[in-house]
Amino acid sequence: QYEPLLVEKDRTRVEIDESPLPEDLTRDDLELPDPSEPELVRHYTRLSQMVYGIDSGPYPLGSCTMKYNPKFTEDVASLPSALVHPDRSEESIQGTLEVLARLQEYLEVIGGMDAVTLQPPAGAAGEFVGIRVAAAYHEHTDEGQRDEVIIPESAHGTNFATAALGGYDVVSLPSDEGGRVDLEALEAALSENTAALMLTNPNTLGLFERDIETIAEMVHDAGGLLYYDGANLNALLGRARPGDMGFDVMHYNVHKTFATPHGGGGPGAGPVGVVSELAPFLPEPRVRNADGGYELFAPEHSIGHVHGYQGNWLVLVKAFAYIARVGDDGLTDSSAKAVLNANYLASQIEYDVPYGPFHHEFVASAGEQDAADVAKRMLDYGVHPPTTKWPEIVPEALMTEPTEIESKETLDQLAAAFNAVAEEGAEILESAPERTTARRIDQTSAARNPRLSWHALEEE
Amino acid sequence: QYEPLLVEKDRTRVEIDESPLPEDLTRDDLELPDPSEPELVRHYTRLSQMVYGIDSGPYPLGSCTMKYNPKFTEDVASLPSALVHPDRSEESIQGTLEVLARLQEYLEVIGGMDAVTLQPPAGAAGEFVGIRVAAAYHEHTDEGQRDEVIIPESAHGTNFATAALGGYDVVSLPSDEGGRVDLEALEAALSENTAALMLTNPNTLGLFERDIETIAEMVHDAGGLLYYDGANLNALLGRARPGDMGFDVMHYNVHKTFATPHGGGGPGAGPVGVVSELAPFLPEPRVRNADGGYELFAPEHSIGHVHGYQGNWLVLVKAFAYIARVGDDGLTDSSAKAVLNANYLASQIEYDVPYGPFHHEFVASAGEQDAADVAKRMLDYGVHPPTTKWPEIVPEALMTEPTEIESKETLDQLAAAFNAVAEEGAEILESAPERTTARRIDQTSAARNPRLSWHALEEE
Amino acid sequence: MNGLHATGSPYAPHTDETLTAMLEAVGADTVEDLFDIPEAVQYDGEFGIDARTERETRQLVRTILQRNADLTELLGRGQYGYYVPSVVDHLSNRSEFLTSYTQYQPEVSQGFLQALFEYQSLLVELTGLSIANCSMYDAASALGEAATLAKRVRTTSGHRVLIPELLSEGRRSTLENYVEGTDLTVETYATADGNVDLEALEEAVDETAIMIYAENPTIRGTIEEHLAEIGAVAADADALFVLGTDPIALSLLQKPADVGADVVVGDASVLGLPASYGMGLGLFATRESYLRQVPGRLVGASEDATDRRAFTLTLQTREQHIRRERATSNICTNQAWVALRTAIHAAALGPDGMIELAKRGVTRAESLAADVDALVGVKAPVHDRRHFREFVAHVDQPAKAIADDLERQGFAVHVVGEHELQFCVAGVTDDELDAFVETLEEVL
Amino acid sequence: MNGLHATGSPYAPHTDETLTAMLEAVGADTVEDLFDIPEAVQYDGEFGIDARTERETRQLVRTILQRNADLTELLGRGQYGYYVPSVVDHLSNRSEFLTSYTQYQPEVSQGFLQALFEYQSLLVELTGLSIANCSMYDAASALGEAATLAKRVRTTSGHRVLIPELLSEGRRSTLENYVEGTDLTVETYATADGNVDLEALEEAVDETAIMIYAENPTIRGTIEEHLAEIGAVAADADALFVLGTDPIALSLLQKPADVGADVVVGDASVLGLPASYGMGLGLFATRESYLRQVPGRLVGASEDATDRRAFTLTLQTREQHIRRERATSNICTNQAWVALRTAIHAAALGPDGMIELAKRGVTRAESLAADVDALVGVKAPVHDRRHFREFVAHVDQPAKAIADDLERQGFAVHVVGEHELQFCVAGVTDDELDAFVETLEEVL
Repeated sequence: QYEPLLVEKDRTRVEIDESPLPEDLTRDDLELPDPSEPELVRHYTRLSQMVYGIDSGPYPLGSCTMKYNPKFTEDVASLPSALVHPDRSEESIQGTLEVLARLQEYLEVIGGMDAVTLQPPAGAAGEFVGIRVAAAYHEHTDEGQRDEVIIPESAHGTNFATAALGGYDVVSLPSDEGGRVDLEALEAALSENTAALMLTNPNTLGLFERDIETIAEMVHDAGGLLYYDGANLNALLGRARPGDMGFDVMHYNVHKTFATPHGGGGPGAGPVGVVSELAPFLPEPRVRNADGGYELFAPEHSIGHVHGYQGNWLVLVKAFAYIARVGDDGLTDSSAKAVLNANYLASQIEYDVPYGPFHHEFVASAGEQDAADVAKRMLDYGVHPPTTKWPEIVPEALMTEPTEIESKETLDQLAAAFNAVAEEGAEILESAPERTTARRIDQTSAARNPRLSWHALEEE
Repeated sequence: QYEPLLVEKDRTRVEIDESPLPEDLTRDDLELPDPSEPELVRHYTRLSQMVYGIDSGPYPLGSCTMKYNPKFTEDVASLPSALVHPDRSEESIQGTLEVLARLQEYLEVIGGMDAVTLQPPAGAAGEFVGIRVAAAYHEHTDEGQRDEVIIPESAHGTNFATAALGGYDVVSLPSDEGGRVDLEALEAALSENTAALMLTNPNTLGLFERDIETIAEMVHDAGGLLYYDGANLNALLGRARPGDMGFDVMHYNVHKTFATPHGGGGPGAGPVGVVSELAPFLPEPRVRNADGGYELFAPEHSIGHVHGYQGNWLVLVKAFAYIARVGDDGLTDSSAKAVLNANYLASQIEYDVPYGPFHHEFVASAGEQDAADVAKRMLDYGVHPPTTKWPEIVPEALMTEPTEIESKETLDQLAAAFNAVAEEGAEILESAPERTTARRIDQTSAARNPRLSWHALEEE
Repeated sequence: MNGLHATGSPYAPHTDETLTAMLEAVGADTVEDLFDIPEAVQYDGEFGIDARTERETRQLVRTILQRNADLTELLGRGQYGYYVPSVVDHLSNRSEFLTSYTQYQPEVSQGFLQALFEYQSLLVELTGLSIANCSMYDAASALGEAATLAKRVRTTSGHRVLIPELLSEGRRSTLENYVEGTDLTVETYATADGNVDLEALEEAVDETAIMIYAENPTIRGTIEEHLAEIGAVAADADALFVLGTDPIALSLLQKPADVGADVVVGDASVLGLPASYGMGLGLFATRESYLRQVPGRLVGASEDATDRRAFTLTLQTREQHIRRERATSNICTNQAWVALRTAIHAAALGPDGMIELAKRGVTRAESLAADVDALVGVKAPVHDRRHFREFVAHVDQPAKAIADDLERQGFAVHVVGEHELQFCVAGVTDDELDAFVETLEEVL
Repeated sequence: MNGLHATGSPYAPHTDETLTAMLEAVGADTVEDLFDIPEAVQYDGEFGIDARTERETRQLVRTILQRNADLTELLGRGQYGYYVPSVVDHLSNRSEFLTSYTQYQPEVSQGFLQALFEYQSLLVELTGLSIANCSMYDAASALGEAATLAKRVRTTSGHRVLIPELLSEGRRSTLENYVEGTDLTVETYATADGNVDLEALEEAVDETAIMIYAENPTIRGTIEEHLAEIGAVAADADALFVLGTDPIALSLLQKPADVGADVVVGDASVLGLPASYGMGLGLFATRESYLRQVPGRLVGASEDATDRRAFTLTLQTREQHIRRERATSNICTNQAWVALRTAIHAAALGPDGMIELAKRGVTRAESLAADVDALVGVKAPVHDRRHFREFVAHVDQPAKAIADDLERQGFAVHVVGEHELQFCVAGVTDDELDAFVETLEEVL
């Protein structure tokens, strides 16, 4: 399978002439691919066939929660009435506002939070809102200077990057022997400079932070806020809520927990929930009930916008439909089956899983093997491999999250792939994959000699 | 690539219990596949990836007119307002009736016919209507007994089968040296027993029947009717009309000429057009304008129904949309490019093309090679092969129809595949294909030991 | 490439440059030179069909179709508007399925062949018969094909095809067209209170009968209580027992093989298609002994050159493209894509879901009958039978007037007699049924 | 399997049988035993969210959304509802694209990587800059990222980010949030008759300015006439010239590289997405020299082990999952699928189609301006500039009241001043514009 670039098949350079504008306001020409509709369709159809998606097979990427994306949610998102301009009057888009308001309520009760904004267009954007809200809150209430955010070593990379983007110094927190927050280290890290502790629970090893109440108390005693990274919320649905654990701010990854498609990297949505004290700082505009209808408003001390409008609407409406479909029972069952699946899969593979008891995901160690090579080799067995080499606390980590949608049969197939690779030698692993569209791709060449457009390829 | 049967993955036998009906009115149990929605989606997604469609690449099946199926036609066919029950009152489905009435008008003017019925659900069903209308006409107007239908040897198999289904004896007509109707043979075949001559024009060799006016006169003089098989209408769009050539009845294959998808074998639609003398015999109900609206009616001497309702509506609405989109210019351009493409492709391949000048399709001869093997081997070059071994007038026939949608580049790619295979020996050809999902499939075993359901497989 | 100002076909890819190169290659000055059409039959008129942009075309069709009234349809009588799960659309619209041709090159069509094999298997399980083809056009044409099968497999001198007097016009008339070219004749037998009148049938059957057709459920929604007896009558007369039904009914009602059915026909698109103005899917299943006489395409399992299981069209020597005038049917293009949808819908429901849907067809119809029977001026059901999915109600006022009133209030129902209406619950939600009963009460 | 009466997640495949087997394998009696949650923080409440069937859920969402009024939108100001060809939906909804993750395993993601590479190439061609990332969230966040890029690449002591006083609230406010964690400050400069006030800008710029932002077309639809001069001012001050625009505007208007732009940002989803309540696609292109400081993902060409060209995410050491707090951005999930749609839409139009669409943005806006200017009580356009796609009109009566009247008649327009309305022609058909002018005349 190989498909040329469109521009390699058919291109046209068009001069700008007979323009309604004077020449000095226009460009000279434009050279772009120029396929017929049949050729365009074939091109992208072929490209699609060179992509592995959830509909192709298991996709056990740890921390990514690759669930099945129900087809009907696509249908509701493409209803003509769903497609309105963001500058419409509130009166004329009561339907849109109602979906948003009801989704906010869903997320509030699911997370145990008092108020939710849907504006952040992704998880990292949600983190940013959380950090900005924390900053605004401290600025508003504190005299003191709080310029540090504490983050466990094993946390998602976005936590660090977000804290830095928010202007904070990052204080990195080591894990204890069991893979959880080290309370002594936390004690040492906390100070009057602490703005927040960002935590994922269960953490990236799949472990529940059992001392969460103590942690919350410690952070609060130091005057800091406790931030919940929602990447792993699927483990807890219906069984525990961040709000009940003492978290002050959290984000939800609706493209993980609420089954909206990942779309090859996005769009997602990263709504943020907060306790009532923080609600006045949320981004504007927010949606609320008013007089039997819905309206937009600006919270009193709003941090302003973090997106040009209201975020990724098409993703939000799918998440609303998903939650409305599965309801309490479905949500609670999701976490049960997600945790069962992770435990079952771990029990069937020969790689060592050093930390537990884990929930929706586990981190195995490839031991003497290179985890990245293991992943490449798993591709040859027709399955998608886990996330690799992270968290670093586990050597040659294979971070695995099957989610609730996989059957025992599929998990057995995945385990067979793990176990087949576990038996194989370095030579085979290093030359893997062999049965994929492309063979192992040279990353060094790509980075050393960046060719980022067809123009760059043609200059070669 | 291999995908088990659904039933091999997951099945459930369910007893009928707690039934609202007494036991003697119900079955005992039902055993069927029982996949989860994610598994169902993966199953059919994988199956789809094991199918070659128009969106995969060129599909030059002679006589099949495998055109690109414009995506937007799918959108209009799935409009909620398109989906109504056939027993609705006429007043409440004026939209549906209008689409049908306007499509009838389009087809009338395109074919040069006076009246059109849209009821036949496929080309062969259209032929059947044509033959039944002819029979009813003769019965109504003739005293004589007309029990023969004349069909050229090179005609589509459906012509023969349809005439037989209509109760007629088939008189087979040999071709002349040039591959066209042999006028002397026709003269000999015509008699007072002749009900009709069924003709495709251009014929299956792609040749226009130049003597069509003479043929029409001869048939009419004998008291017979002239039937036009619309399979090859794409060659003539906007350039010649069956009605102007003296044809009395014709069918249109909208899934060929008007770009509706073939759907792996169907549904299609085979509307039938007739001259005014035959209109009273068309199937009921028909649609007509009435008082600024539309109504259904039964023609005076209608043959009755040939379908439970009004045929394949979802196909008809796509055909209407296609014609409304491309208009006069698009239709006329289609035949131009279809003929150009066939001629260009023929000029680029090394196989001999014995008959011409051909139009939208040509029949090459594989010569010493087995045409069926040539086709299998072409699959290895990533393209779909032509229709093979038919018409038999050309030894080892490769009947090729690229249609107007292929670009010169794609035609060159097709020619390269033809020419590569032309150079290859019997051994390679006989073991082809090698690069497909399945290798050469044993037809004899399939027919000798028919296994037509999973039940049969399990009994083995 | 066609941007906003295309001329010619928007789907033809030729540029001026490639056009010139291609004409040169074929040695023609213009494309017109390639046409070999005598001047006398050339067409130089215009169709008068304006080309439109894609957007304008969509708008045009949408505008026309919006002239359809938005009604809640309590309509059935052979066509049902069940809810079709979203996966059916999404999967069947995968363009490899949608844009492929009949599987004459099985090596690149395995996916579709397997889907059709699974469809055939579904029907085998539902009917209990061992052979099902991979589609006919609709229930009516399948019935017609059943008669021609009867003609081929019954060597007796028989010529009579017996059908119930209660039968849809489309089916009866299509059947008559199918047998018009044979010496077969179609005759009706009487029904009693919505079911087959067994005595009348027995009287009608003699050695000249080659086929008996009955339906379960019947067109008036009654469940046929005498299937086994009808089977016995047919067997005694050496006539083919052809049973008309559908996959949802078959999920709950008696298995055709258990009552002696030789052929099962019907509309399989009750699973897979929403109400589509009568577009259907002809179900056709029969006994193994008639295998070589079956009309329509069959998909069979086989092996490929590496001995792996593979699927292919088989027994093609029955078909028109091989056997011409001696073919078992003239069918070529069939309803393959609808069969794919039916298979997907069935798998989405699973056996539990199918049985449940069938049970609800009984309970909801009978519950609606009770609800309308409670209204003054209505008696329902008319027939003292068990009902499936629909039933006939007697109304004291003229039925047509009530139906018209209901239509104005947003409901479509069948008028089946001067004082008879027919109501169907398939695809109608409970809320809609409640609203219907309320509205009916108002318009009475 | 879930039929009509599922409990639990309708998407989890477990049967009682497999559940038991799996629990046995992990040595647990119940699934609850697998949870390691201290009792004190266990949740034993209920969310109160009823489960619904798929059909009911679709009905629910449809019912809610139908509360949106059906209006013809003459709305723009950064978001445009162009017609999106049907192929864009059909191809981008191919489930391999839609349901895949970020391409961290490029060997099984070549198709998406190539599509993103083609998207990047499209932007390189449109902007004339050599680097484009494969998406940011939207125009506002891309602007924010541009400011942080300016901070990283400008080693001067500067801290001032200059933006036009005419700028959408969403963009200004988002930018301010992005720079809140830095020492940068955002300041506005004056505009003159809808364009940049060059003199005011020159005055505002000194050695403390590290970035100048301007838009073309501007939020009020005027075409900026002084791009080259702005570029020169920025270059002189060693400030980054960041230009806000979009792919359709770029098809006709000056090429950013030609006027000295260092970074181009904007909403690329004008191609590819219909009006989606503000959902967008952040366009981000810049000079090659800033390559190592670019935020967001980059797809590059490389070779696989057989030396065939292959695509991969590259320069990932800039990103958060590798570099953590020293990353060039915190972005992880981006808008890849929208970028795919944009690439498809652009290819469907081709260069001709894109230029034509852009030209119509000029001619149709100017023609509408002339039409409404002819009405008593309207002066349009307010600005004595050339316009692209939209323009501001002065109305003698209160603008809000007119807008309300128009809305009642089925048209949505922007109110941008007490006596100013803004009208946009993007995606509005000629017939709709005619009807609009008529209606405007009526409500005046």
